[in-house]
Amino acid sequence: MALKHKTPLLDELEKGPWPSFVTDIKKMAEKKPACDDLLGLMELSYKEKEGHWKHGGIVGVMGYGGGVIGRYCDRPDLFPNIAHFHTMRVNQPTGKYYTSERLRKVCDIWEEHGSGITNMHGSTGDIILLGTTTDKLEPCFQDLTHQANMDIGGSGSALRTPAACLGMSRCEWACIDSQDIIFNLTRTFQDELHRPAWPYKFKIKCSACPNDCVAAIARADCSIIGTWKDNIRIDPEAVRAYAAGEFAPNGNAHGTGPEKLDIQKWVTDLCPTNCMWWDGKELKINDKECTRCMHCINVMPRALRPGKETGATILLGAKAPILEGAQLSSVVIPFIKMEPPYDEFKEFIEKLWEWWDENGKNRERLGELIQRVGLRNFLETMGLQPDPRMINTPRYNPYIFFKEEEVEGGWKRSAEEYRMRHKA
Amino acid sequence: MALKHKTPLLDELEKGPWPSFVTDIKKMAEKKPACDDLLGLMELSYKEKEGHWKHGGIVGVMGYGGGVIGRYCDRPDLFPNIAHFHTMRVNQPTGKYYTSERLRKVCDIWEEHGSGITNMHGSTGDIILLGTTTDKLEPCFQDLTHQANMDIGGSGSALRTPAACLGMSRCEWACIDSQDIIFNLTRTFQDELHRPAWPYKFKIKCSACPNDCVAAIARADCSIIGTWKDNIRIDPEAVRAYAAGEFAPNGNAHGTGPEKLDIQKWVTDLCPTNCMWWDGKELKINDKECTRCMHCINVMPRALRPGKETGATILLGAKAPILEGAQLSSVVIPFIKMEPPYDEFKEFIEKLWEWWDENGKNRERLGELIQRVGLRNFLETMGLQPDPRMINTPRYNPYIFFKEEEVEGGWKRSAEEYRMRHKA
Amino acid sequence: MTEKKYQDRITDIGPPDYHDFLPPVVKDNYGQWKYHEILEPGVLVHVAESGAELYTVRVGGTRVMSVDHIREICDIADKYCDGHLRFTTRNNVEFLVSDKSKLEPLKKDLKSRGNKFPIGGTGAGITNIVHTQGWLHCHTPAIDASGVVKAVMDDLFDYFTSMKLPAQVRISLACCLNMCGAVHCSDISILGIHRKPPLVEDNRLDAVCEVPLAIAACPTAAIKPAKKTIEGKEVKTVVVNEERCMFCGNCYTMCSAMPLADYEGDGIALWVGGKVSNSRTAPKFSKLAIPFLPNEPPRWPSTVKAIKKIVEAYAKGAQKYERIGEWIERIGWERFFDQAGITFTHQHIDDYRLAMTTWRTTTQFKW
Amino acid sequence: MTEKKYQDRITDIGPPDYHDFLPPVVKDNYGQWKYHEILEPGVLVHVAESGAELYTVRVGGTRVMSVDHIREICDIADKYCDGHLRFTTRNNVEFLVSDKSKLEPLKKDLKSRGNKFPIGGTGAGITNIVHTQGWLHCHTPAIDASGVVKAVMDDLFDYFTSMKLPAQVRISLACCLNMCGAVHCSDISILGIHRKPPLVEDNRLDAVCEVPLAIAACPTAAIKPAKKTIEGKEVKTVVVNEERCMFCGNCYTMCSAMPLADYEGDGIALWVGGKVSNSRTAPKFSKLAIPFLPNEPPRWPSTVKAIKKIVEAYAKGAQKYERIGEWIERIGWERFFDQAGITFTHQHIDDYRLAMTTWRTTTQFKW
Ligand code: SRM
Ligand code: SRM
Ligand code: SRM
Ligand code: SRM
Ligand code: SF4
Ligand code: SF4
Ligand code: SF4
Ligand code: SF4
Ligand code: SF4
Ligand code: SF4
Ligand code: SF4
Ligand code: SF4
Repeated sequence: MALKHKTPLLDELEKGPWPSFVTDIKKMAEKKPACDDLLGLMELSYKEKEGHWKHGGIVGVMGYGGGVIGRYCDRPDLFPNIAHFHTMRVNQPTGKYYTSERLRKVCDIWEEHGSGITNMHGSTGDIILLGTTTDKLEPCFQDLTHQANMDIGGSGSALRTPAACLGMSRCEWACIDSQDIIFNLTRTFQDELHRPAWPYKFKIKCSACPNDCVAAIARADCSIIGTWKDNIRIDPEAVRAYAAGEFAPNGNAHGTGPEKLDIQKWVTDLCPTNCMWWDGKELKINDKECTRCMHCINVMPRALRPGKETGATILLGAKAPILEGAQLSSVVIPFIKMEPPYDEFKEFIEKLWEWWDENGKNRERLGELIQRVGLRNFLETMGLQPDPRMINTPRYNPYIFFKEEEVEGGWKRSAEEYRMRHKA
Repeated sequence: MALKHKTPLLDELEKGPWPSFVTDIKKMAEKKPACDDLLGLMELSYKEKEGHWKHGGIVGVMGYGGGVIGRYCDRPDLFPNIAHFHTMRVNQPTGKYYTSERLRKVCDIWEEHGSGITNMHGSTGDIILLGTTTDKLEPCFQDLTHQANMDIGGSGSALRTPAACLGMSRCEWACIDSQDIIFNLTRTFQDELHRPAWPYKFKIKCSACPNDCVAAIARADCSIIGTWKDNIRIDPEAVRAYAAGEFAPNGNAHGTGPEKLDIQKWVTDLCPTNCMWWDGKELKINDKECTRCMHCINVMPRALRPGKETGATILLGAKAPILEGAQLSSVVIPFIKMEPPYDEFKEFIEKLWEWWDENGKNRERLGELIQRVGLRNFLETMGLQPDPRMINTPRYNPYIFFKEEEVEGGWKRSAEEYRMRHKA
Repeated sequence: MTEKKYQDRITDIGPPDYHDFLPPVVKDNYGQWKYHEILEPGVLVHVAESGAELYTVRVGGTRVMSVDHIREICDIADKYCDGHLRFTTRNNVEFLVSDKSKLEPLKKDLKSRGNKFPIGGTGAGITNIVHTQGWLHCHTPAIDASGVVKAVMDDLFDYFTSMKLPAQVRISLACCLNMCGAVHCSDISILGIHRKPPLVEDNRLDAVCEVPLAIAACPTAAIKPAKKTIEGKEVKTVVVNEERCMFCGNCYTMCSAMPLADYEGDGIALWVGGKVSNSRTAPKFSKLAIPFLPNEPPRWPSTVKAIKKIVEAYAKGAQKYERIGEWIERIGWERFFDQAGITFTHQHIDDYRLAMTTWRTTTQFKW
Repeated sequence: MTEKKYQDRITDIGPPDYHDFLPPVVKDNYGQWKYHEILEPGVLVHVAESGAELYTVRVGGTRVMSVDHIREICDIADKYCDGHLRFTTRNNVEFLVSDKSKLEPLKKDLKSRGNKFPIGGTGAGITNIVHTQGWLHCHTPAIDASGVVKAVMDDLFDYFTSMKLPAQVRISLACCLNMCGAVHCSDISILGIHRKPPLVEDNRLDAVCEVPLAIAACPTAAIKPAKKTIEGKEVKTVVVNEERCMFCGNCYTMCSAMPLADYEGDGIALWVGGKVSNSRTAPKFSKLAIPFLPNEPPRWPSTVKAIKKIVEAYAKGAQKYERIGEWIERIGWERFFDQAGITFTHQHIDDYRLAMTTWRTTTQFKW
């Protein structure tokens, strides 16, 4: 079927070895006029070097305050089939495992109610169903819940769809059950997810070890990262086998196949704390000085493993730059056990939200609020003890606040008495 | 002679192996009533744990706007001899070399006109003559100039007395003639030193190598630090002699005497850029990667020396914390030749002062001004090219300013035309 | 027009239970994995304490996917994986193979489908580019997203299907300063930026915006309220102190009558040296490498070339296991700019709130 | 009462020419020094290309010196050094000996004079404490200066006369936040701090201060103008929002009717890990070790003890050539607080302008 719009510029993106979204949309365009217009609009943008979408209005699904991004084209005259082109965010299954059966169901629903174009997945983690009209939102939602047992995700000033690395399902390094944690939290906090009531958005991400494969420390207001407290488990035989060239170093990430590993050069010398020794026969680790950076474990997965006393480090505040500049999350709980039903963590985060909700200004992310009022204020409200693990370095300015009750004699003083001792 | 004031608390400071300023002042107190009262006042402070000096009024020497710190005691009832107790700052000879002859002259003048108490030296570098009355300032000044050939130093919103490390006079590492530079600049800028006319104080310090023995990088608005551009000079024989234990490492700073130096462990492994190799026989340096940190040279002074293409790095902005927090100086000229009469440098600093004077707010140090308006603004005015050596890291926020002339088509746009392309 | 199809409306059920989707071998060995190995680029084996094995074949995902494309993926999963598959956190697709004998046929099949399912994205190479909406769906982009990604990945394809770099290189793209791709911590980041201050539409601003919100949105306080006379009528509007504008677009987010997008003004800034993992060194922000490259649809040649140059300089200069940021910190920024052939400009020097912490307060540097 | 003694008033002559004071061996070998060696603590030899030698004997300086003490120094210099001597940048005195045979007699003489001229202060030990005025002369101090220095140096004396630490340890003292001792970059810094907000003297403020200057002086904007009625008369004054005060004393610098000094409030904060040299690592700021120690004249035992403990932990834990800050960065701050036996408190956590840059944004830490 010939398409309505010529797309000479987009066609250039059909070339080359990487899969082409243009080819894909073109195929959909054969049955979906919206996709045809979408291509036309993209082509216009490619020609003019300017986007053609307008600010979204508020559209949504009954009883939900979010999960849908309203979107209108600014050239409905040219592209009437995408005059309205809203997005639905669908909460992904934790860890992003699917069966073809369920996935096909989603496809069918979306082909029926929308453009048939998706993002697998959005940056936050949702399945993004890209492009439909207001009237299709509710039926689409109902089919998703009834037929696919799926619900929509977050948007607006609410909890956003939490996400996890694959963790225990396929990774030998998982210190915590990232999938279960995120699944449990998401189910628990459905109200917070669906009904925006906060100063701004709030994201939770969980990686089961410090490699942080879901980028929690950079992309979540609350980053839950697996770690351990005891010793790295060493299999001395396997260490020797690495040295002897029986295994491929770094799980063969360098494609070398089995080759002799210079443990001194690539492991102990790169250990950031210098807490390892290799004498050609035995590998020793002074675990007290280890900061659990994962490097040695990454390089020798068959010989080294995280310890058994596992839990999580909780870090807060990561966000993109608007307004105060980007932040990474900062340690606020160096170690917490993470066992179902995660009550201790849940109490913590509910208290956190309460504080943020009360103190945060409009569009002030948690990290910005903590920055504004100071970590002390935050820790005190949360009942957390200050810990050197929360900082890279103690303050280097002398502007130390003391409270009146910390100072002998308090702050009330008499000018008269002072001037008895000191003549003006 | 019995002293007027009992000083049981101060007396405790006459004990112990470190020289006692109390014992010293006590001896002076025998001939100087001011010193007797000074002890009394100190004792009172020791008892009450509060100081007893008032804000200074403006006192000085004819035609000079600074160099004297006015000081009045807040208990003249108890200590009449130090009711007025002003300080004169006397510009030290550069590098702080003296002959006993000249020093005695200063002592005689100060015994005649003041308390006889000094600080050798003040933190900025001056000789501090501690404590006299307003009427003695001028005669003291006149005796200093006529008899001792000495002048007073800086105070107030003026150039402060510049200072230097001893440099070429006694140090094998001097890359520039720190004493001559500071001497020359001080003589050249007498007017700036003596007549406060700027937003705030301005300090210049010069160290002749990156060891920075006058702490220029931490304590001077303008830090001049000697460095070199070519290769470290190596005496291979001496290197071997260090390895063989013929010399004491680090100029015997560890008191070990001659002992075998493990060059790998204490030199090449500690080189921050890892640009050195020692194979047990020969020491090699990849000078292109050397950052001239001085470590290797410090450890093997008899074998290694700075290169011969010498000059200075100019850094700006160091200051104490009030108000914005302490600053270290930052590189603004990575390398400049420093040869008498230092015209290039003088042009630079005069331009700098002009800019600061025009743009600085009251009590705004140079470093704070640069912080406020941005390094770019500063560099542009000064005609300096941006250089990666000026930064530890490029910006990590996306808030990049562009100027209109840098942007194709400029900034003038028509809303009508925009809305032709995009319907509202 | 809501048509009520079902008896009961179900809400707040949350995500489906992930257990429903796990392959049996995963269920049986959950939390019991012992080690993994990358058999070849894109192909992993995970071995459990029990000795059980799970094979994974990773293929490049376009992220923008039609349902037909997803169905094709499902077909493949049905044929070789008992219907099991997953998506990665970087939008690749993983086919999960429990039966080893199906591994080779699967790979052959994938390869037979043109450029649709390139195998790779593991280990010390370049995996998929995390990205955002661009001109496809968002209202604030300075550039397209998927198109730039396609052009860059075509050029770096060889690094996707091999593992010959010193370490992994993670590339991200965000089409505006909102940075939905969280590009602030990537080895290489592609960021769409505006360079013209907002075009203030005086004639409609008051009607469509709340003036105080627009004013408050500006981090540099460049926006002030104003009154103007248009066709004899006095209207409330704003004026922008253009000198103070750094094109963040936050005003436009709050007020649609202040668009920034412009065909000449918009383009790409490139950033380098960020990372997320805690491996060896702490997570790091990406730093500015190139302040501006023009918007060049359809294939953004300047951007593609600049990225390749950076990757190649890195490949040449870095040591094994060294991420881009670690390499740069070892050699120093002055060396990086040399080796990547990039001119250092005023724009590289920070002038925002923490600027002072980025200045060089030592005499240590290289020539 | 200026008595005019001289015919002409000489001004702006500047410092005396330093050449006039250089010993002949220095003049002859200026810029021609080849190497140096510390013969024993406090005794240096510098050897020139020409083979000429210059011996230096360094003795502790009190800094607060009477002219009689200086004259005694001059006597010694006359006897052994042809009248040549110098002061160091850290207020020690150096006797410059060109004639080697005078070295031993000089040392003997110095030692014979009680505690006046301790020989030392070189190499890997503790040299003189750079310090400020304190109660001896300044109007804003929270503590004394020379007295604290005397007490601390008495306790650390053994480190002054020996060279057995891993590297040099530079201690500084400033009696208030103005930090005239530039203590912001020392291995160990002793800082006088206030802890009570300014006492606003309503009855004299308007007479002695410019209210707007006082208000503008406050970095946290804690000061606001106010009107009060005193004995029936309305006066202009200020009020301080005490919660926002961090006791910097800048208001008092601008307005003498706002004193901060208080016998209970004032005391010492200890800082560690700063350095100035560019050797190995870049210059560093000192960081807070102990937020508050009480003001304890005459010998400040708590401060003396705390410093000794830090020095001893450092002596035990650091490697050769490692400055305190380098040692701490290697072991981590959590280890430092352990090893120095210091409790970590809220006050250690920065909450000023750059606070966020001091937080730990990694999972890397030690137990
Ligand atoms: C769809 C998605 C991009 C994508 O292509 O994947 C997206 C799209 C939008 N983001 Fe985002 N953000 C998306 C993930 C992110 C992320 C990444 C993450 O969550 O890991 C970030 C950075 C992390 C963070 O939260 O800081 C992100 C930071 C922003 C910001 C800046 C927030 C800030 O505090 O700096 C804005 C602006 C705002 O909130 O006004 C924003 C705003 C938007 C809006 C709603 C535009 C707007 O100004 O209203 C975009 C709608 C586009 C559209 O038309 O569909 N989006 N946004 C991602 C959500 C998909 C999903 O649910 O899975
Ligand atoms: C005498 C001296 C301390 C000493 O005992 O050695 C000194 C003494 C005073 N300084 Fe200082 N400063 C002295 C070196 C310094 C230094 C160190 C240096 O110059 O290397 C600094 C830190 C470096 C810097 O300049 O930032 C220093 C930073 C300050 C400040 C804070 C300035 C800032 O921008 O943060 C003030 C407060 C002010 O200027 O209002 C100050 C103010 C003062 C005043 C004038 C008090 C005042 O508020 O008016 C002190 C007079 C004391 C007195 O009664 O004699 N003094 N002052 C030093 C000058 C002696 C000399 O000329 O050789
Ligand atoms: C599948 C996935 C998790 C998921 O839930 O989907 C995953 C899976 C694995 N990661 Fe990862 N990582 C995944 C995203 C990440 C991310 C997140 C990101 O890039 O946005 C990171 C942080 C990136 C960063 O630091 O900027 C990440 C940092 C690591 C590291 C740390 C590498 C380093 O030295 O910095 C390792 C260890 C290693 O590779 O040696 C690692 C190792 C692994 C291992 C070997 C874990 C294991 O034992 O199975 C897995 C295969 C690695 C491979 O592909 O070579 N994974 N990994 C993600 C695959 C993304 C993709 O399609 O390419
Ligand atoms: C005399 C003096 C210069 C002057 O003009 O007065 C001086 C003289 C020497 N310094 Fe220094 N330094 C002097 C203050 C400094 C300062 C400034 C300060 O402390 O305020 C510093 C910077 C301190 C810092 O980093 O915080 C300083 C950092 C150094 C270094 C770098 C050490 C390091 O590893 O960080 C060296 C090299 C070394 O010792 O190996 C050095 C080396 C030297 C040498 C060996 C230079 C030479 O070849 O003669 C001199 C004898 C060292 C000794 O005393 O052990 N000098 N030196 C100063 C003596 C002060 C005193 O009485 O104790
Ligand atoms: S974060 Fe750790 S546990 Fe999770 S997938 Fe990555 S390596 Fe495995
Ligand atoms: S995990 Fe990191 S810090 Fe710990 S031993 Fe291994 S390499 Fe060293
Ligand atoms: S700064 Fe350098 S040249 Fe000057 S005295 Fe110190 S070591 Fe010598
Ligand atoms: S001066 Fe410093 S950087 Fe240069 S070679 Fe010596 S130790 Fe290395
Ligand atoms: S980065 Fe900006 S333009 Fe791109 S999707 Fe996010 S908000 Fe939209
Ligand atoms: S783009 Fe950003 S800086 Fe410019 S006016 Fe708008 S909000 Fe202000
Ligand atoms: S530090 Fe403070 S109290 Fe001490 S001399 Fe300087 S200004 Fe005065
Ligand atoms: S002491 Fe400092 S913070 Fe407190 S009121 Fe005065 S100026 Fe403000």
